[in-house]
Amino acid sequence: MKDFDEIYQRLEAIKAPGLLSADRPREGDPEDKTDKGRAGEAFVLIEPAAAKEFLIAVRDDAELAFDILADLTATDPDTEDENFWLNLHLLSLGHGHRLAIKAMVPKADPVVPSMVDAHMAAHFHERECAEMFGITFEGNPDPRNILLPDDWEGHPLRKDYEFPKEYHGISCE
Amino acid sequence: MTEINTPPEPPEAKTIEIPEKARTLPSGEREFMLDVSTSDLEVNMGPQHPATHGVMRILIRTDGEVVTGGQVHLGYLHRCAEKIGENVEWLQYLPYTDRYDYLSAMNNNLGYSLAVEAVMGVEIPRRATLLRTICAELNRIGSHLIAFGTYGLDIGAFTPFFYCFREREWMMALFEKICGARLTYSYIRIGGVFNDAPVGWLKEVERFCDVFEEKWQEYYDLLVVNHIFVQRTAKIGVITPEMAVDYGLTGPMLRGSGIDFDLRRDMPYMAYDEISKAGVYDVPLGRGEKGELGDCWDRVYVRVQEMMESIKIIRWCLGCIEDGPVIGDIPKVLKVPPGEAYVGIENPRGELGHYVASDGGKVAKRCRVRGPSFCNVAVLEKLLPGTFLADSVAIIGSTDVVIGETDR
Amino acid sequence: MNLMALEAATTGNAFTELLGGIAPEGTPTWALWLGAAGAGVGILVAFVSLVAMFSVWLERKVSAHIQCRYGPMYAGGWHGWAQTLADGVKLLLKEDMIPLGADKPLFMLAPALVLGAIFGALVALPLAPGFFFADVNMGLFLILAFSSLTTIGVVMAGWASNSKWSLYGAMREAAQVVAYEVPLGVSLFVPLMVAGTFSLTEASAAQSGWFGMHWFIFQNPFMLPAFIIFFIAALAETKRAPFDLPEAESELVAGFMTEYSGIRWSFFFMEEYAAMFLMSAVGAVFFFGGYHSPLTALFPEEATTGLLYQLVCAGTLIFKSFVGVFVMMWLRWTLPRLRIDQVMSMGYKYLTPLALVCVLGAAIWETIFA
Amino acid sequence: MSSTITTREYFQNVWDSLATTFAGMKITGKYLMQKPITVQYPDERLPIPERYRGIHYLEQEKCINCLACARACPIDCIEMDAIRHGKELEWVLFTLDYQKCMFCELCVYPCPKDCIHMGTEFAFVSYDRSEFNHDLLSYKGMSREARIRKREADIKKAEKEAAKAAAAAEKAAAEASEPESPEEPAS
Repeated sequence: MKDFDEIYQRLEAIKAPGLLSADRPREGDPEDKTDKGRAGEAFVLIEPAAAKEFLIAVRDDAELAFDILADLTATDPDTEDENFWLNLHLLSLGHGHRLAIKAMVPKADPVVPSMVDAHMAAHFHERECAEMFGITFEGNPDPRNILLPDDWEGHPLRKDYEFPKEYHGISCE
Repeated sequence: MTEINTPPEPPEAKTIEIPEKARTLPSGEREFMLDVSTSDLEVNMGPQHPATHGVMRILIRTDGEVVTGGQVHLGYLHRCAEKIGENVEWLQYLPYTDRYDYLSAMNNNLGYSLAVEAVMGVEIPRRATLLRTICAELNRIGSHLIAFGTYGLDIGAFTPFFYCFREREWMMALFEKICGARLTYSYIRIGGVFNDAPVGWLKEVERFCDVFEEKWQEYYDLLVVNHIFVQRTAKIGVITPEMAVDYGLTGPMLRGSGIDFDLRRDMPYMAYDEISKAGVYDVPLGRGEKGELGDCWDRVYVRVQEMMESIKIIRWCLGCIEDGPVIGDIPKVLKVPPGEAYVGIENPRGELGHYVASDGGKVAKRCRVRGPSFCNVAVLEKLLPGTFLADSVAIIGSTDVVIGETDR
Repeated sequence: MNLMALEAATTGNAFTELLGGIAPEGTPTWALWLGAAGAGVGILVAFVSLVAMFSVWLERKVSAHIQCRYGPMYAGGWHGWAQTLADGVKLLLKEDMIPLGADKPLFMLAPALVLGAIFGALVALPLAPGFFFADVNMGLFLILAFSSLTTIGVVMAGWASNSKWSLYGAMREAAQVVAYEVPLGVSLFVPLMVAGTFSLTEASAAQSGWFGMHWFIFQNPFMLPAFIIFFIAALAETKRAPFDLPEAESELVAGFMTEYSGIRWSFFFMEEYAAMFLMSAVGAVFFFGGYHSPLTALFPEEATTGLLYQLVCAGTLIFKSFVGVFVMMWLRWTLPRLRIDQVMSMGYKYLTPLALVCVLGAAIWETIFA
Repeated sequence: MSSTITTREYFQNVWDSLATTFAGMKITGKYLMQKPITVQYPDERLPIPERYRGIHYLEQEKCINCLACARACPIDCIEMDAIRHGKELEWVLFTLDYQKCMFCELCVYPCPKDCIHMGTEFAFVSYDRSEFNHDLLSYKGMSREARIRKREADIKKAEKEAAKAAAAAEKAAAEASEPESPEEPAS
């Protein structure tokens, strides 16, 4: 079991493709009232375009061995924000450690290569993410809607989503 | 790359003269005979079907009794839990967590509470931790009882289902006494638990443990080692360890394939660190005893064994529980500092992950639920082709899917 | 089936004798025959309905108590004895539904065929000496032939329903019955060898000795395995768990009955229970002494033609049959269901060879010791 | 099943199927002889524990109309209103919509006066959906007629205010335009 710093050092050592930086929780600046700091867990930032290669690299590295893709999801932080966050959570069965990964996907052109080649587990998650946020996963073998009806309009988990007034004649008021 | 079952190529269009007399079918097609030949039959298993344990729909293609392809269709029970999480206050989301995996609501409460606590960084009193553990493990027993009982039902054995419900009824009565609800508990809350256990409750839990051990032996003799049951489940739906890891399976599905991994032991949360170090319980693994490693029987066996391991954990907690407060220092209206956290806990079905992101307000920025069933059900499309129709029911049952959780 | 009953009635049984006794002088013989046939069919229908109703009630109570429940408790007062009656009335009053795409005539014919076949089979069953609808000298053949006829009804129902689930059920039934006719018949060769007759009346009569306990099951050591094989095959023949694949509610929703409702559906139900009774009765006749028991042996020789003796004999056989029915229920609520290929392999690979071994062994035994 | 099996396995299968069947029948047979554990529901009922989360009841005299419970409700199914006469409260309404309520008990905890509770009543049957909008006020609340009077008064008040506002607006508009002539007085 490794802590986050050790994992990050190892990531740098193996030159994991697309690795940008690490973001750790920090205390807020007591002088600056607007800066409240950040709580929670530490994560690494990666390039979305290299996400698949990154996953393969950390999967195949013996010291990291992140062999399970626990979660793949996205977050729309704000209506004003220009990016979606792509959140990935990896789990290593052998070592028992986790890694949280974040990638910034521009809202203007939300296209990410599919990660199904690295982990088959990504398949359903990508389908859900695609319908909920409108992020296209290029190369997903079955890019149908998974939870929403096939003809659903809009992407419900976006912050600027407007709830439909009616659906097939059913009033949603 | 694994294949996804695409519908078969339509046969080459032949121009055939339809006789005048051919009647029109209700579907609008004209009835005529293309050729005397057999063709695959596409059947909708679900959304209303006894084998799908809810409103899941599996489109299966069969050649006689042999399934040649299957496609999972989800979303019939989609209730926008994640969107609701972005619209209600932190504590108000708690009742919604009861409702995705409605068979193990305690564990869902726990997962959500732990995720929010991870962002907030609050201290949980010792008694609350142990009460949480007892409730989560009791609920794990209840959930496995349903999984096992309904699996018997899938295979065609009715009676074990009722025996399982009898014990689960007692478990629900216990929960009713501690929190007032039988299914949607909302008991474990951010910072601790809602109520202290009523007088005599812990004694009754102990009695439940004693009786359950006897009854467990009956389930084992009645169904688990029954020759017909073994014949129906061994060597069926084999998930190899590599496949299990690739599909991101967790929980009994993963351990059924022989991979020794349990979040409670390997990434401990709450009191599990202590419990694991004390060597209170073992992690049961599938060993391919009756057939191949990772078959349906192994998965069922793991679940059945896990019930007994949970009993051991409960006994340990009952042994060292002391009086004390049951809730930490939590304000009435929660304000969670900005930040984000992902916490995965060992649900009866696998890793239940909650990813919560806060921007410092009263409402979550993102409240993501990683339901274990959602990930486990993905493997069905791979397992179904090449099995018998009856086996497909056995395989679906062995994934122990709860539709409330896949669709959320 | 009416024809058969008529023909059976002509051979002379209790009805013709009874009618002959009370009819005025000069009644033509054909009228007697017709009257006897009509009375026979009427009594048969009533008998089958009663047996089915009691069996359904018994099944519900047995299953309930096995599962720590009460089962029906209200209708009729004592332990809900009238529950089946109430259900029957409800089923009669239900809307008669036929699916749009169904083959209407076949859909309507199938339940009648299924139920008619079981009536026909019951004709050859002697409840007591001289208390039968027809003394058919090939009685066992008649019963086996008629009970196989139900398969045609089931396949018809499955095909005519125009539902995929029903079709699966029908195909399973066809495959299953073909596979299990063989061990069913072969295992019955063992008692037949001892009895030396196909007639059920004669086979019953042959087991009267030993204070009513001169049962075929004690005649030679191959009888018990033969009976077990017969019982398993009978379970498969009557579509009972663990061989209830044509219905298989967890896989095929309700199999061939998926599209049926109301009174038509209840015909299938009645057939199932009547067939259970029939198979148990055949087992009782050929292995467990038919209507003979220590109780019947208490009667002195001269009283054996009296009505009381006849009733006690009938009661004995019915009791024995219901013991068989009860065991079938007990098994159903204990065991999981087999898969279709396992059903096939069990029939062909296990039961048939073992039954043949039993026949061979019994033949050798009979040659040496009898 | 298509695989070949040895003679030993063949007889093992025969033995296993018979032995495990008898083992199972022993267990089911044991329960067949025992008394059932279920109860005949409408005639006998199981005891309901104290903490049961059933239909709410309100200790009205304690309530201070602070809206804490209404705010805590995740689905906003509590509606409450009262008129304050000094220390006395005249209740207008306190309703709970049981079509929405999910019995989570979150409304009970934040109450500063500990006056809303969940009772042990659970059956709630009606032919009319509107009856599920349950009135928790048992007494001292406004009677039905009083509520109607109040509503009428409210409507009248609103009308009056609207008229006033309209007049004011018209006046303002008139003032903005040319000064009014004495021959045409403003209505």
